Amino acid sequence: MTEYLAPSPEGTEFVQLLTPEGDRVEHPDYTFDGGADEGETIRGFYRDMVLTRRIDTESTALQRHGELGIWAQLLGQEAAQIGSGRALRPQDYVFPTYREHGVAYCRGLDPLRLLGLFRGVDQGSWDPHETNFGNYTIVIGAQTLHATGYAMGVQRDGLVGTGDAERDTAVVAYFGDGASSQGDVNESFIFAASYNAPVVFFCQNNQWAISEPFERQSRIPLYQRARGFGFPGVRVDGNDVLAVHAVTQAALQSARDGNGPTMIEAYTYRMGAHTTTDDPTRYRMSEELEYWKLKDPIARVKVYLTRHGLADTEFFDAVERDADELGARLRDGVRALPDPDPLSIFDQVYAEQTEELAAQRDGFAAYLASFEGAH
Amino acid sequence: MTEYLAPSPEGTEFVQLLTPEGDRVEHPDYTFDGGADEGETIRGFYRDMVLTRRIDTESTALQRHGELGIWAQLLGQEAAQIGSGRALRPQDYVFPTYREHGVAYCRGLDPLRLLGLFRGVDQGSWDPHETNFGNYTIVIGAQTLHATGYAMGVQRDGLVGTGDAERDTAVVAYFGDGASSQGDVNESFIFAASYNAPVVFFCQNNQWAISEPFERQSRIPLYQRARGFGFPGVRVDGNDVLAVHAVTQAALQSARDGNGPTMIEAYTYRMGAHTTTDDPTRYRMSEELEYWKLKDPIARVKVYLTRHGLADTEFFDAVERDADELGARLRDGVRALPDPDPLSIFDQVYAEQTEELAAQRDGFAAYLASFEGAH
Amino acid sequence: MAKVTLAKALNAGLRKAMEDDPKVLLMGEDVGKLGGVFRITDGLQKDFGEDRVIDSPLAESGILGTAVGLAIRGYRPVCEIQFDGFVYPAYDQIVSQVAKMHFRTQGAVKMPMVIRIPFGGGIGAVEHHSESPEAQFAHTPGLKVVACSNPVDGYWMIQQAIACDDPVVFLEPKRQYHADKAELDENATPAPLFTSRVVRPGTDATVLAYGPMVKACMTAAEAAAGEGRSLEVIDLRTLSPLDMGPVYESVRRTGRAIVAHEAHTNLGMGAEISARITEECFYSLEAPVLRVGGFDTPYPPSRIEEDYLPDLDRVLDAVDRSFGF
Amino acid sequence: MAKVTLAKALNAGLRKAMEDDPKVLLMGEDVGKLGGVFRITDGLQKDFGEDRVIDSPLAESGILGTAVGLAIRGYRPVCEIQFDGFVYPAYDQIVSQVAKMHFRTQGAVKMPMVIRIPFGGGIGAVEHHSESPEAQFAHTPGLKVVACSNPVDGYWMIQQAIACDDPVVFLEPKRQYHADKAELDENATPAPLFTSRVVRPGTDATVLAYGPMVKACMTAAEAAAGEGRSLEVIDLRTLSPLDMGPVYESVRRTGRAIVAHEAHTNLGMGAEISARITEECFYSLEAPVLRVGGFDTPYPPSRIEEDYLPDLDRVLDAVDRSFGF
Ligand SMILES: Cc1ncc(C[n+]2csc(CCOP(=O)(O)OP(=O)(O)O)c2C)c(N)n1
Ligand SMILES: Cc1ncc(C[n+]2csc(CCOP(=O)(O)OP(=O)(O)O)c2C)c(N)n1
Ligand SMILES: [Mg+2]
Ligand SMILES: [Mg+2]
Repeated sequence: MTEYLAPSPEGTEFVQLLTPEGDRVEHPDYTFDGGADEGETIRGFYRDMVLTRRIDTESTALQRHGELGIWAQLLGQEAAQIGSGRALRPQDYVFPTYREHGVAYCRGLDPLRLLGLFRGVDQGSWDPHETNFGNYTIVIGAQTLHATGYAMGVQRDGLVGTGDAERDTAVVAYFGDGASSQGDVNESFIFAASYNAPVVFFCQNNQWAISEPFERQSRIPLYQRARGFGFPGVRVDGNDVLAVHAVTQAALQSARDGNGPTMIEAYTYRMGAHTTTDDPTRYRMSEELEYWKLKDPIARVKVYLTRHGLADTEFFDAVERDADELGARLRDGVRALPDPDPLSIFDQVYAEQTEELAAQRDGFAAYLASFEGAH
Repeated sequence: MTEYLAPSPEGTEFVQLLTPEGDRVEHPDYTFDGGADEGETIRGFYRDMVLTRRIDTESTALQRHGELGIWAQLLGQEAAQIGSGRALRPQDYVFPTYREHGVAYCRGLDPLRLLGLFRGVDQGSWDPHETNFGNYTIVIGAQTLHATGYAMGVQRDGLVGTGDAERDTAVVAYFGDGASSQGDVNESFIFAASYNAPVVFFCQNNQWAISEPFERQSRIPLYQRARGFGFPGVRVDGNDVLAVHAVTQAALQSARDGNGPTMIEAYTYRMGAHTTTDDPTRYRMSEELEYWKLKDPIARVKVYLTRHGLADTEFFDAVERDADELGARLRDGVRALPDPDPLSIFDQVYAEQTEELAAQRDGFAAYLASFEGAH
Repeated sequence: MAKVTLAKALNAGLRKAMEDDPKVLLMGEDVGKLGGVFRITDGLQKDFGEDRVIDSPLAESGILGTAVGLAIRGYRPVCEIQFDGFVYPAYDQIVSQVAKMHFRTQGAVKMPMVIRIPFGGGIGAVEHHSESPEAQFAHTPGLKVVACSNPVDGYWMIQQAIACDDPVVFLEPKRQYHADKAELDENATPAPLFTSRVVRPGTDATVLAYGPMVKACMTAAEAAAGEGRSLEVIDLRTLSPLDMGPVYESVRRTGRAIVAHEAHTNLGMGAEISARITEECFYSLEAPVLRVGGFDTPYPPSRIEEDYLPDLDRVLDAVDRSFGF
Repeated sequence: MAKVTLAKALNAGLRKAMEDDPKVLLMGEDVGKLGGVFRITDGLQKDFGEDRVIDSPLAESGILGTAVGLAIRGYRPVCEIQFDGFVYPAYDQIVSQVAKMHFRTQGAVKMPMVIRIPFGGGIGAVEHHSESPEAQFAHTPGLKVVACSNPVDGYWMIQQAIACDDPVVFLEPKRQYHADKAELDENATPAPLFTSRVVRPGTDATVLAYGPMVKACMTAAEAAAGEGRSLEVIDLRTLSPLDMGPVYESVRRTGRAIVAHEAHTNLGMGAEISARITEECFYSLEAPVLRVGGFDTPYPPSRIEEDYLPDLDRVLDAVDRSFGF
């Protein structure tokens, strides 16, 4: 019978290029491509991660102050999101879950657009075509099929394997460890493999699906799931921004070149609660959190930059200031987000409005008007 | 990145114990267990397969004569069904598709019960608990979850790994190559692996899902799908009744012992049409059929039995007579199947009838009565 | 063009739509070489290629979910669900994604998609092959739902549905696929898609139907005429939105309305139509709106499906009851 | 027992059902250690073990599909759907398997299963967390559908649903989970499960509601009383089957009926109830049955959900319109 690998904490194949202690290490298959000025690139990653974390902590605070209805925290997943987000080319397209705040940031989406959804003034209604960053998807797994279909469209547009770096296009589907159990996610593997679609399945295994540990979903490392569908899977240290960047870059290029799908399992940890309404103390040990704090994705980069004299306190202070500014902008911005006009919802259901709904709108408008006098 | 096997016609791992030419061959992992009198057992298999094929050809003819609305042919899949069906113990439970006529026969279900469904006098309403053979399921893949849940029930009943051969229970979910693409089937792999449920996933890869070739569903051998979910998968010559029996017996025992799920891919061929309403000439080559005729599951056993003097013409004639008798019984029986009473449907919706539906029944009864006078 | 069946008309309509717009794609199980189990896409893969007529893996959620992605990329997917009873694995993608994408994005993302569903019974099939799921889709804001009842409408409505920038659930009465032929004039100008139509004028009572029941109601009207009762028959054609104007106008004249469909009566289209007519034509009604529908049981074994399905007699029975008030 | 919230009452009811019958199992996402996102199963895994309170992988079709298998094996699974909007991935298993198994097997296989769904809006949640899917299930023969509106009903109805040999979709108004408390007498004898109840007698008009809208309608009745209008309020409690007896009796007295629900108005429960009342009480009606429902748009962003949700004012507005006839 076919052999399979027994479950193991971090898997037998685990791509890491920067250790938690801040040391660069080699990997046979992957090397970090830092471009012309590697130091500059890594400083950029550091800045990205700090700002992303600030978006997260600031939003958590805003929820506590009642400015947001809820917030999905990414604390601890900064490297997975910045490392992958920075590997994207402008023409690539992203299909996120509801937690990809760092990827959204990389795509240039104003964080306030994210807050609109969590404040409840809209449902995350940004135009995805402006940034090639799709709309947040809350139904677990649904977006992986959208990504696969979009990639099938890219194939039909002849934008795979042309060799033109400006045109060849890849698509990324983000999803979680829990999502890997959904039929839709597995069907997306089927379709992607069947059509050899240019899509990268990027799974952030943050060890938890709300209160359920990863082991409930799979008894073997998740990246091995891809084997069962006939395409490669790889597990990367999700808290190592350099390794995530290298692995994602390779997978994206493979997709753009016409070699089809790849699954990436970014092995990371949800350091915060599932959302601001969740209470992790009900289901997990604080020891676990302590263990993962030692693997913090930002700390290791700071150590590395400092030790190699690639950044000085001036730089770190500047980043802090940028973060403070961003935080202030979010605080002011979120309060300024206008509530929608109740009547507007009737106009957003269809591209071609129906008489029926227009009439319902008018009826409601008249009803609302009937109170004008009253109050 | 993780290696995976490229597509190959019959896979690199392919369990065969009886060649198409009728020669017994060895396999490192599997040996056929023919019990006290192996010859008798194999003669039994031969008889089972001949009778099963007769049920199929007879039913096809009955459909042509308008006695059945439709028929799903199993021609060519006799070994896959008899080999697996005969490996079952009485306490084991089967969840079939709509094509498991041979397995139904092994479980002792009267073939006329199958014909009732295809004639349209009922929907395959046999009591599954009488034979531990579940009801035919037409929605592709749905039954694989039912099988997994039933197996979870077996675990809760403490009937796994007790070491008592009379009590330890396994469950078999039958499905096709096309079904392997359904979310439900993949979710059943997830649940079975997560709970280590005593279920065997028996896939008859008959190369076609109506008009779609197996390659549309998977680009690697299907048995390798199991690897991605953390349990063993094996590909067996689905036209070799001895190999199918050996492989199924091992998988069932592994499940009964508490070692969890196994996936079996019985590599076979749908020699007939998808159903009597299908026209395969629209989508496949006759050469393909010719190629597979050389691998006929029954012929090779006949050759083997004859060559080794395990059966004489008397035996073969007797089997033919039994088949003729069975055929006659089906022809007479099907015509005798009573049409249901139109009013009966109202009583079969709920275990606890509702006033609403009882009233609808009475109204319809009165309506029908109003014609009595007329005609 | 000669007289054509509904199947041929739909095939011609799909071909025309694909010629007119290169972004139109067909997807589904067996839609390629086989041309679909009902042959509606017959010959289209041969002429438009595998990139535009896509045989999908066997997974309905996968079909609809990838269609959503294709639509986001600017394509206009036409998805075939092989049989009505097999649309449910795709239900989540349809209800939570296809229907809500435009609303979620405030119009930034459109879903110009058609979901073709052969629906209804009467073909002697096994379980799950004779369902009528329309009410569930009509109850879902964001979707539009239409049902054709004849070859000419089939030819035009499928093209109009494909041209529509909103997702359209397109219901095809499979029982009619290969039944009556009709003369098709490809140069005619069709009525707008989301309009109902009076198919037989009358004065005594209004009979409302769509899809497979239109034929039964026309025969019923014929029979009623023999007994001196003049029934006005309206083919609703669009189920969401409903085009109630002609219905109200008719009921205000006749004072009586009967709605017929194969779907279960409880919470079927007849319920909504009855409620609306009563709200709008309260003082004109001589009798309550009566419903003739499938019974509130699962679809029965085929040998008794004709007892289950509403037919001429049950429509006439309802007419009698209406006049009994 | 002291005064309890709906959440606590349901928890107590589930506990009682599990004590009474070892075959009762709870399944769902996060129902174990966490006790469910609403804590309805709080403490039950601790007391009954992981074999009876089962944390499932993240797949609703998997939950319902394995529950079908467990039911065939003789268990009585109680499945929790985390939020209304997430029942759709399981829709196929519910509609084509759970609902049809008894019919398919002519009673040889029963489906004693409960599908618990926290439903409705008003909690300030994001998309898919405030849906009202009841009409789709009520339209499906083979399912039974009930909705509780208060702690005492919650305690009894969940036990009755679990004891029922048919599959029951059990709708819980999530907005009420932690709202008003009520005195619970565990020794009382509850009304049968599939019965509606007059919760406030009145003479001028009949107001029908269930689940979260019962409270709004009671307040409306209170307000109307102030203006000298006596409204009779009926808590339907069961949506399939409907218990229309008390409704007809009431409407024949009052001559006016208003139905209220959060679900989309188009093809919502109100449509069926309006059709039935009109069929049965035609000559008693002073006005058409009026419907107060969610609009026919997807559920809106939470900052304006109170505009979307029917409330006291919209119920009173409908009452006024009714008297306008
Ligand atoms: C279909 C569906 N079922 C249930 C939920 C409720 N839910 C929201 S997030 C979540 C857990 C997701 O876990 P994972 O996929 O690991 O992503 P993570 O939240 O850890 O990033 C669940 C069950 C949902 N949103 N959609
Ligand atoms: C959910 C669903 N979709 C579509 C169908 C229609 N259909 C019936 S059989 C079939 C092909 C099944 O192929 P496979 O799983 O290989 O089984 P086989 O028929 O070859 O035994 C299809 C598409 C169905 N029954 N259920
Ligand atoms: Mg997770
Ligand atoms: Mg097959």
